[in-house]
Amino acid sequence: MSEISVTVNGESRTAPPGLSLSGFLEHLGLDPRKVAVERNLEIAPRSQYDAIRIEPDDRIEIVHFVGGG
Amino acid sequence: MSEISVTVNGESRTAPPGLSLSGFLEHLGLDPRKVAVERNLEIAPRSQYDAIRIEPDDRIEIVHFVGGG
Amino acid sequence: MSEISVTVNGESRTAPPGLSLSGFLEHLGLDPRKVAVERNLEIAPRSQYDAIRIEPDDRIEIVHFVGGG
Amino acid sequence: MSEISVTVNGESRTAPPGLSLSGFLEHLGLDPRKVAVERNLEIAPRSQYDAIRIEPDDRIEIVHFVGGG
Amino acid sequence: MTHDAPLKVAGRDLSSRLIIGTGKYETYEQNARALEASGAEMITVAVRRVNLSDPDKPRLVDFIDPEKYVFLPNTAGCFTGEDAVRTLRLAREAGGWKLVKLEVLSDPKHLYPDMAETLRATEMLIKEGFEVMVYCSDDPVYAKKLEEAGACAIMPLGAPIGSGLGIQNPVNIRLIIEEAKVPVIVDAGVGTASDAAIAMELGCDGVLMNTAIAEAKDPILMASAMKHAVIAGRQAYLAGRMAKKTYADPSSPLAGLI
Amino acid sequence: MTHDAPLKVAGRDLSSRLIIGTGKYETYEQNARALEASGAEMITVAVRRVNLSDPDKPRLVDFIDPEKYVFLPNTAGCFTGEDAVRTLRLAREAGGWKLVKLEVLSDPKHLYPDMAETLRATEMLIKEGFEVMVYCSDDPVYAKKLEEAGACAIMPLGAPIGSGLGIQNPVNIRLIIEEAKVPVIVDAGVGTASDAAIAMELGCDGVLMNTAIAEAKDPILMASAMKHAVIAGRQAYLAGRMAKKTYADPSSPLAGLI
Amino acid sequence: MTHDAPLKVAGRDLSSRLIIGTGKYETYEQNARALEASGAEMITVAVRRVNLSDPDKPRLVDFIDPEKYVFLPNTAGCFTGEDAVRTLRLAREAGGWKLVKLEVLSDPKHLYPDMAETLRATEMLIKEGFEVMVYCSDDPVYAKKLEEAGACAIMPLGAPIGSGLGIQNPVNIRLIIEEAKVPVIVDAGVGTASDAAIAMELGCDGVLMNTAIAEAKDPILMASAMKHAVIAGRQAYLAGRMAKKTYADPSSPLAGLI
Amino acid sequence: MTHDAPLKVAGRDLSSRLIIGTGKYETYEQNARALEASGAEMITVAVRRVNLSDPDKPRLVDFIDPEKYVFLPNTAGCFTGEDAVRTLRLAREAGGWKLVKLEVLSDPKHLYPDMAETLRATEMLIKEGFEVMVYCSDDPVYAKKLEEAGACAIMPLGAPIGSGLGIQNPVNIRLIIEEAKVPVIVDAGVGTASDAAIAMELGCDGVLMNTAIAEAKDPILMASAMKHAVIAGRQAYLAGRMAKKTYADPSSPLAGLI
Repeated sequence: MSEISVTVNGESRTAPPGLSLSGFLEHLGLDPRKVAVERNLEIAPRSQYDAIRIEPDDRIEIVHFVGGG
Repeated sequence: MSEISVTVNGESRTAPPGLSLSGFLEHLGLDPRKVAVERNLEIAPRSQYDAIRIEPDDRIEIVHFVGGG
Repeated sequence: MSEISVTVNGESRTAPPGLSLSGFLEHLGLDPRKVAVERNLEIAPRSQYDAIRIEPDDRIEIVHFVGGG
Repeated sequence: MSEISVTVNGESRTAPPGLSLSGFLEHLGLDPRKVAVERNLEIAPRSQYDAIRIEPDDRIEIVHFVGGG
Repeated sequence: MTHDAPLKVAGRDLSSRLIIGTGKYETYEQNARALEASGAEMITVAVRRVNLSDPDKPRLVDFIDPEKYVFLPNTAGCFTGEDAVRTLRLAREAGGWKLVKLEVLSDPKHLYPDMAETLRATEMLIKEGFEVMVYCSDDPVYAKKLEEAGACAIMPLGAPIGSGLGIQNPVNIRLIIEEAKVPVIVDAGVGTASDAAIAMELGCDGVLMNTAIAEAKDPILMASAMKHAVIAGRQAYLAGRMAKKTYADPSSPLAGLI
Repeated sequence: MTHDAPLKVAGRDLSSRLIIGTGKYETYEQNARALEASGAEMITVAVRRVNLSDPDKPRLVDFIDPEKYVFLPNTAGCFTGEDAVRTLRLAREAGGWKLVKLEVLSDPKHLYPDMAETLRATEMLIKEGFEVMVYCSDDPVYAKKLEEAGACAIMPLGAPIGSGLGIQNPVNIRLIIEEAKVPVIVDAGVGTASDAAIAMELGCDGVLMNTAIAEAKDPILMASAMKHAVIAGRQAYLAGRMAKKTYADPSSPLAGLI
Repeated sequence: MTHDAPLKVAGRDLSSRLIIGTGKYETYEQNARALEASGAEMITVAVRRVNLSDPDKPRLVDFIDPEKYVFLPNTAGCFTGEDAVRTLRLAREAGGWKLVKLEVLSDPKHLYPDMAETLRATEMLIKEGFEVMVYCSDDPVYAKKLEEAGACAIMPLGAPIGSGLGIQNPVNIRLIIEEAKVPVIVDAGVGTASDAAIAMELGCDGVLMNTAIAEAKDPILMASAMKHAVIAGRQAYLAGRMAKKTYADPSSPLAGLI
Repeated sequence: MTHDAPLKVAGRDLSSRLIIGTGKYETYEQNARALEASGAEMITVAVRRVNLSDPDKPRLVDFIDPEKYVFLPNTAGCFTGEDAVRTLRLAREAGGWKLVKLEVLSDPKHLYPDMAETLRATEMLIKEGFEVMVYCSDDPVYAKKLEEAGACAIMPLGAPIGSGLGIQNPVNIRLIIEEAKVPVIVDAGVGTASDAAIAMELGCDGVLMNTAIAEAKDPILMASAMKHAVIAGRQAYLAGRMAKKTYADPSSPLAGLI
């Protein structure tokens, strides 16, 4: 079955179909406890990471805290 | 025929009935060329002073320029 | 034998004749360890308090430290 | 008869012998009315320019006004 | 020697960059003499109810001729856009002028403008065809909004009205000037001549003041001082000041010492 | 309107309270034009050796007429009383003037006066019959000593010569003015017009400057700015400024609002 | 000796009145050491996209423990209320915190807030249940509007972000403090220790800074300097300074001289 | 993090760079508590006649232990070198100390030092074997003369004694510091904490104050404020402040915005 394509932080990426958000973060090598995720302009609550499925053409923002004034 | 009562600059005043605005200003001892008049929240153009008739209960503001910063 | 008169801090004072400086300070109720003394414009070293004799018309300054900026 | 040598404004110069100060200034191409002269650390009054003779080894300063704050 | 163009406000040329208020003088007669000494061509005036009980008391226009000076009606005392528009409609009728000074105040403690309401009032007045000079805070962001709304002059305060504290924030005034395409006129805060010179040295196009002159011990002489101060500051700005140096630099030549 | 008396130095009346130096200009011609624009009547000049190799190069006096302006010979570059006396004797012979400006310097880094040596030189010069205007520090104690020694004017520095930093210590200038019976003229430190106005507002009798004009991008225009700044500051001082207030105070009447 | 209550923001007690930013440090390690030296308990942090190409590069939270310090997510870089809300929703999800610092900027030249948009964003955030500390201009009128809208702290700028120019307008800061019932924290403009002390002496409840520490030659030592400066300024404010005097007043008794 | 060496005066190490006077306190008890809060190790004291009529009234030394603090006898009230020498000979006999603070005053109006007499007295005292810390004007030329005469510390005034006006002339203080090889300690003029921080940021080695603490509403708390202010200013000086910028410079990264 072919990969799906999504947009992450403005870059287009591919992912295996049927991944949960947890799986997708893992796939990207990111620690779920250290980031926050917005999916199609909606906050993805951390509690839902397993439940949320990544769909084709999803627009995903993954952020974390950096130094700032 | 009895006088009518109007409000001028917040004070209640009486005037002979049927006065034009020109006549009313004269009645108040004011020089029409040195004031501006608002009648019932509408500007009274100087050109209309003769045409405008003072009606009972009119609310009239008569202003001029004073020193100010 | 009659008292002698000396000037202390600008005030004229009397004292028994033949007093040492130590005795004189004691006579004034002052603790020798907490003051410094000038006698006739010369410093009176603390070590000499017993040796120094008060003479008539001595001009004596007795000072100590006070609060100052 | 040979020239004499003098020091003018720190530079050594030669001049015909027996010159008056007026003559010397003229010799230097200077307008006497626009300068002041010190000869051997003494002011040379303008009234004396004709009378003063330049001697060998004279130390002469010739100054004027320049822009200054 | 560089020559200066006149201050141009809403198409009007003003040969003097000093604008003065007409409040707080002992008499209109003193006011008129101070005005003459100041060399100003434009004055601010307030719009107030005539005194019905004594219609014959002295009037400003009997001492200062509206034909000779540019009267700039203000909205001092207005706290809403509606008050301001109503007041200026009357002013326009009284004087026949479209050029006005808008001020929409907030707290009497500091008499600072309410900038949100000031911007709203500016838009209302411009829609009615007024030419609006706007008293404002020294916030460069709002200064830009006012200009975009069509204000014909930006008039940031230098310090609270009547305080005489001088220009408090030269950085903001400078930032406003750098961005503005319409005249920037410091309004309020000047206390003495050097304050006016400093405002002009920052690059302001003009200065508006009232109390500094009216409350001086000798208002006529202070008016003259302000005339010279505004010229001095303007010319210094145009002349381009020397660079500041950390150490000394002699003014007389080092060479040629005896 | 109060009227101002002319500045009186050593019995001489000066209608302008601005004194300018003649150093650092591109040409004597520019210098002359700046002088005219400044309205100054008194200028400082230095005494230097004539150029023997080129006796015909332009001379200051060919551009600025000693009959028309008061020349004030200075001792710039002197570090001892003896140097100063020797220099001023020559100046007196060259110009025939007894009125001179004494400066006895110390470290070239700041060009501050050596006050001990300055006082000694003042006494030497007065013994020789000179009228001595003295460049000095802003120390009120030494200012008093100079006056007691017979100086005809006290000229405290506002900031290092040529620095353009403005009056650094208004408290000291004020204390000097309060005690002095001879004219107090701020000498050095002015950088732009408002600095000159501030000096005069403190109550100085005059201001002496050079670099602020000569090193402006347009020296002629800055000279005019300084003329106006000195008048502005003087008039503001005489007029008596308004009191500063912590809060606002409206300029338009509160009564009679519609 | 008066004792000081801790700074209380949105019900949280902070023993230090110094808040520091976490930008511009050479490394997070240096940042952490400066934080420790500063004694601050609250830090501002930015919300940014993770680096997908290098997920393992050092993370702020690996050096500064969110359990130990109060993280204050900011909206630096946002120019509209919508951007700010979106950014802070993510921040709340990432950190689980409701306490945030709002800044809605205008022109990058001065990085001043757009106050109209800032007020709108404040209302949006409060409706969503955030506790909002607001970066604002020093306009007392808008400071009041922000407080009325429910801001839990007013954070007027002292000077442009990163400029290090110090408090430009003490009059406005003072006016804001006099009216505010929530903490007033000067945000931006501090350049060195005395600037922070001056802010606190005006009666501010705290100071927020970043560049003054991060860009000092020795950030760790400057962080310590700022810790002491904020304490010094606060204690001086509480202690009540002496009155300024125009003349001298001896510190040693005049009586009892030999 | 740079570490600071202790202040070394005449071979003595002082861990605190704050020196305080002991005049003007309500009681010696309050004085002692302020001293403790200030962290100072050195205090100035005056020498005065004992009270013969009441020999038992409280004595300074009963509240502040000369074994625990360095007493620095001053010559406050002396107007000639002879007075100063006579006073300090008595001080040396009373305390057994050679380290003294010289001040030779002039006019009580400003309590400025007479620098000519101060220099003469310095030479007299050094000939007698005293170690002399010298209160002086902020004239860099005289500061150098004092150092050359052997003063072990230069103590320029920041403003008139007891005025609390703050450092009036940072340029002069800076010039003195740049030239001095002995400690430079600002003496007099500090009014509040930020004034002390500013003095230290200029690079002073220490600050001496009295009235700012003694006349604060809460002297004990102000003493603590001054302790922190001196540390803050010193550390900021050593840390090296950021450069001032004319425009803004963001503290948060511009990249990675959502």
